[in-house]
Amino acid sequence: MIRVNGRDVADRDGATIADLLADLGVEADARGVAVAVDGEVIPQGEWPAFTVSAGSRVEAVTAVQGG
Amino acid sequence: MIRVNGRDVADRDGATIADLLADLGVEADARGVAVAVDGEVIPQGEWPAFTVSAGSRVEAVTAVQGG
Amino acid sequence: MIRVNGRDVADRDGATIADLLADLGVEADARGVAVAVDGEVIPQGEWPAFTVSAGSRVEAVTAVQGG
Amino acid sequence: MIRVNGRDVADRDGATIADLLADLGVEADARGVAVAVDGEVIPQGEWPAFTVSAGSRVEAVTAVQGG
Amino acid sequence: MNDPFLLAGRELGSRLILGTGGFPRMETLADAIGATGTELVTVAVRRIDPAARHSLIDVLQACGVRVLPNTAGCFTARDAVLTAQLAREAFETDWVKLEVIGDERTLLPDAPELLVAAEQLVADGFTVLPYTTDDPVLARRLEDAGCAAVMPLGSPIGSGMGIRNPYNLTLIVEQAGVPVILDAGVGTTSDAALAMELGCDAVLCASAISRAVDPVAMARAIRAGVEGGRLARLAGRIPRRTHAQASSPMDGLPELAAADVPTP
Amino acid sequence: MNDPFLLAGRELGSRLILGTGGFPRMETLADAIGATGTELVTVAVRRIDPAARHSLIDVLQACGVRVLPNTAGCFTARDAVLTAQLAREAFETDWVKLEVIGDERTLLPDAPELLVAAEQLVADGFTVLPYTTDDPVLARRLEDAGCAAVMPLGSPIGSGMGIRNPYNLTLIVEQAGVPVILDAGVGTTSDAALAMELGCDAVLCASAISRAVDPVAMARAIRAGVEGGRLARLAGRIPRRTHAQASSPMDGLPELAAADVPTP
Amino acid sequence: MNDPFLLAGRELGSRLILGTGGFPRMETLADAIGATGTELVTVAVRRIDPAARHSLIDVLQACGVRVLPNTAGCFTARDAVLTAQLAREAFETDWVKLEVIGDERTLLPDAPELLVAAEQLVADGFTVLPYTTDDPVLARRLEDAGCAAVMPLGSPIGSGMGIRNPYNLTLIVEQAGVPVILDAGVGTTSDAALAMELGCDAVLCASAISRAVDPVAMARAIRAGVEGGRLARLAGRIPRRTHAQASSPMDGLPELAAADVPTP
Amino acid sequence: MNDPFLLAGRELGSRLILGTGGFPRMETLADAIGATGTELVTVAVRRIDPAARHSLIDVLQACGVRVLPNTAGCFTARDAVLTAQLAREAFETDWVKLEVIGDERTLLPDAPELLVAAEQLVADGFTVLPYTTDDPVLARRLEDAGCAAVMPLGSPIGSGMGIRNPYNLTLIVEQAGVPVILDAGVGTTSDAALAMELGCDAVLCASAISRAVDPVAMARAIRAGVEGGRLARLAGRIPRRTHAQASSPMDGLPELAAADVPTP
Repeated sequence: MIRVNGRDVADRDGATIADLLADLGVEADARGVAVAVDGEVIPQGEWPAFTVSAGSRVEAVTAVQGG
Repeated sequence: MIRVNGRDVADRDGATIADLLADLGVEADARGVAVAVDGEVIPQGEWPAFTVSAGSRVEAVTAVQGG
Repeated sequence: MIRVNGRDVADRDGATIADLLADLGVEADARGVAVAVDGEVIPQGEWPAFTVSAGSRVEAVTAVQGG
Repeated sequence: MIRVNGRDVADRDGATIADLLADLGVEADARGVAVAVDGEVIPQGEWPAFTVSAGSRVEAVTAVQGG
Repeated sequence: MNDPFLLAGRELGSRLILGTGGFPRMETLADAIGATGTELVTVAVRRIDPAARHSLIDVLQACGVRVLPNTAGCFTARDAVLTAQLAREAFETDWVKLEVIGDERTLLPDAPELLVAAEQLVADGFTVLPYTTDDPVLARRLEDAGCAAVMPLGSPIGSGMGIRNPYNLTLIVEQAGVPVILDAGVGTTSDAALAMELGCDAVLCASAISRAVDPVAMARAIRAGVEGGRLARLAGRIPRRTHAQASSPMDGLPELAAADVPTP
Repeated sequence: MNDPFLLAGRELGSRLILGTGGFPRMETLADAIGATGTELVTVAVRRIDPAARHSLIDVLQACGVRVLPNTAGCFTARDAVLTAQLAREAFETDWVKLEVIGDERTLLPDAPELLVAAEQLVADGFTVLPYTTDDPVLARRLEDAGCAAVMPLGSPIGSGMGIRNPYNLTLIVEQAGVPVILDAGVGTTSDAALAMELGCDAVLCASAISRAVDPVAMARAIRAGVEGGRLARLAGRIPRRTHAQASSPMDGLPELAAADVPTP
Repeated sequence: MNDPFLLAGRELGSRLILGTGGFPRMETLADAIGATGTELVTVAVRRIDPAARHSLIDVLQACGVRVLPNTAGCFTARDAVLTAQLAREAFETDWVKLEVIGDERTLLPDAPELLVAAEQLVADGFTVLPYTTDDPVLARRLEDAGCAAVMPLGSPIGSGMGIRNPYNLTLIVEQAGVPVILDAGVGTTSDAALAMELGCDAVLCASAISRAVDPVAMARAIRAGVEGGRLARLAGRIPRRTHAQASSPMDGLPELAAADVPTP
Repeated sequence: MNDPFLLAGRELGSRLILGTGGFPRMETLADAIGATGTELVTVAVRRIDPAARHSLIDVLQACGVRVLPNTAGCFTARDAVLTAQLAREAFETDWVKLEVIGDERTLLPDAPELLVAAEQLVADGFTVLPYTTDDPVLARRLEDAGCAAVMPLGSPIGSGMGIRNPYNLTLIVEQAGVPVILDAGVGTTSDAALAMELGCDAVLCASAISRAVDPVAMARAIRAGVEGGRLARLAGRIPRRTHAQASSPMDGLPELAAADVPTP
């Protein structure tokens, strides 16, 4: 089980960050997106290769309106 | 007809101020009372003798709470 | 003696307003000028004919900078 | 050499705190006085016995007017 | 401290004048009078109500205070003058707190009517204490007309908004040759204190006390403000400074860093 | 009125704390202490001056007041902690008014250093009363660190500018679980009254009294402000209104125009 | 934005009226007129000075602005009326900025004299624009007397103290049926903006521009304040809130603590 | 006027920074960006919402403005640092508006946590623009820590209460060696103008514009305030005077009383 943006995602242990972003409808070369795995920022260049192990927490963020 | 404190009073034409005050439950030597007839202040000493003619307007006032 | 703008002017009794203005360097068709004699405003059209008698006070005014 | 309240005091190496206070005109049982040696507060009970070695810094303080 | 307050030649022992309006019960009014220490209270003049159970005048007499009738509710000089004349007859006093109101919503004074009324009442022998705006020129014209004091407002009657324009009040105080009594606007202790600190000679207060949750406690509170503000005015306050001024000495500081750390 | 002021478990009979700095003479200080009715006064800690003729501590003891040492002049947590420890030894009290200053010109507190010092002193068993900015978050962090009160400033020490940001002070009062003591900025009576009206539990005042033209008179004046402001807070003030609320009844008005003028 | 300013039936393209007093040179005045975009400027009426080298009227005509004569310096209704009549003759306009001053030091208006002068000038056919106090009742009486606008002060002429009593100005705006023009007191851009935000229809400004270090730059600055304040009034500002309202969403926050730290 | 605004070595053509929060629609945001003329806008960092239809970043790129990510919603230094690192990765900028909040209700900064976060981010190579309280000492400590600007609040985020303590803001400006940007509290044009008049280098504004009834009109309004306030600062305002300074000459007055009345 991986936790992506606060939701448990089943059957994706070992998926890459790129895979998980695709699940969210985000392409791997999307602008304005960043990803942290277990509190560490993973550079965009590593997304295709970086595999996320079970129990990890993934946060995928982008810009929203804010002061 | 005489108008006393904004109300028409019947059958009192020719009454004295003292009479009219008595109608209001006020004695002629009451403290803190003043009377105007047709816009003129009538000293307390004249109340027993001062007769109010028909059509006149009498205002009898006293102190109330006020800033 | 006539008093023009607070100063006594000699030998001008009977002069016209136009004369007195000329003394001040003001032409009779000057823009932005008004004249009062003894507290009364005299319209510009009357200046050539209006004679100022001895003892009168003439005020000739114009615009100055002011809030 | 000992430094007492910011002044170098000669010939007092090995003196006790009580001795040094006496130099300042302060008795060992004075009220409202405290002493630090080299940044450590020394309780009043130790003043008669506590010897101050050469090179030490003594601060002897009391109350003054202050907000 | 000997600090008498002279108003129209009469010495008053308190610089707080109490308005009697708004008290829920006569007993509370009496208690509040005691708590303020006031010697002068205002009353309004209204038609006799045959149903009224209490005599306000009797209560005030029992309290030992002097009565200051007002002309509240008058919108013209004529009404105000006649009301004052009625009051003089009723209360055997030629003092009057003159109100000539120009607006029902704000109860602000009508400057030109007020001046006319003041002139007429002075001519008729009254001791006129006019409720006025915070306009310094109007205050002086009222003084020139012979008023015994000027009573500028801090803010509208009963608004509790305090002193909206301390600058104008200061101008009035600086120029006045008669007592200046802040009338209207006081909401709480600090408002009353500020009025006195600015140099007012006295404060008139009604609603802030009478309509407080606990009127008698508030009477004590505002009395403290008046007395404290007066004391502060006389005591000579410190000037305002943009920066700090130390209240503890900056010399004699011990050097407390460890000995092995060289100090500058 | 039973209105005890509990500070660190101790009941104080006065809500005015006096700073001793700035008094020209010891006699004046003693008289001012009497005039304020205070039970708690601050002192600073400085090197013994062999030339000093008077013992401040003896004077204060004779006045019967409790001593609250401060750490004025300290610019680091370390200096403040050591100064507090010296004070504890000297004055046999674990109470300390904690000051950690961040700027010589304004004497404003250094927030991060202050918090560090407070944590260390609380851990060392002190009853910590920190002089702080008017920042509500810092006030809560100081309370969370175990301080026995928070002492926000109204404006810089000795500036006499009063309470520059009443909004922040209100936020601090609303959230505080420990007493809030206004420290610094009071210039006169109305400032002290306002602090109490806003909900402060007490006021600490030094320069406004000690440097007034007449310090003892000002001591009485500011005492009146503190007491009056506290009374007003408890009495429940009237709400502020944009418009007026009549203090005299609008009905029962006599109709005073001449009879031959028809009235509506 | 179509936002015409109608004054006495005439549409003006600028809501800033410029007073010509205080400019060091005619060239600067002309440049400042251009920088403000004003269409209406005031002038005073004084005795002809034979030594004067420049004709103010010619300069103003060249600038294409309308002249609004004032009655500055008049202390009585009579002087003001005569001055207005002279101005009407000299400048061929029946518009007049009516000033009747009651005090030399503050140059504040004399309310009763002002009203008398206004009534007489209206009767004589003038379009009367009276410089008045911030007294809402006086403002209404001037409007009732037929004035084409009311021009309350923010603070004394040339004082640069801004709007001392925004509450009174708000009351004037709420009730007015004629344009309200803030006259006197503006010191800088924010003062002019505030006047417009409070609902004034226009601002009259002289000293703040003419006596600034750089008058032409300040002319642009105050123009921006007037225009920006007007825009803000029309745009509908957010309400004032005691607490915060987040400008960033509070949901969607990532959980960034390390995975081995259990999160609540 | 050549008046460049240098922020972290970059020249910006506008002194107004726009927060993007609170706009009801992207189109309105884009229009408001155009109306302000801003070159720098803030965004928040939140979890990707698969349902979101618009890409904020694309809109901002189309507008040609630079993105300034913030750390809104972070209550600890750790969260703020991680959020900044995410933002740097996402938006390819090392600029960050650093927010570390200490209270949910007021959204006021947490001073000690803010300083810790600033130090860590500076060490990590960020250009740190911290949202801070109006505490001058904290502002200097942030500058000393290497922040590229300080962004003190006027009042709480979204409160529209303007600048509650202009005195503190003035102190910050006087001492700052980096730009001072007023952040939070602006409600309308005059607030923005005042900030610039007090010497701020720029203003950051979100809710006042985005939540106005007409956001685009308010964008123009506040732009005018910023530009006008800046102009006024540079133009050199007149000093404030307690009394008046005549804007019309007091000499050359005609004597208008009738001739038969002797004049003095």
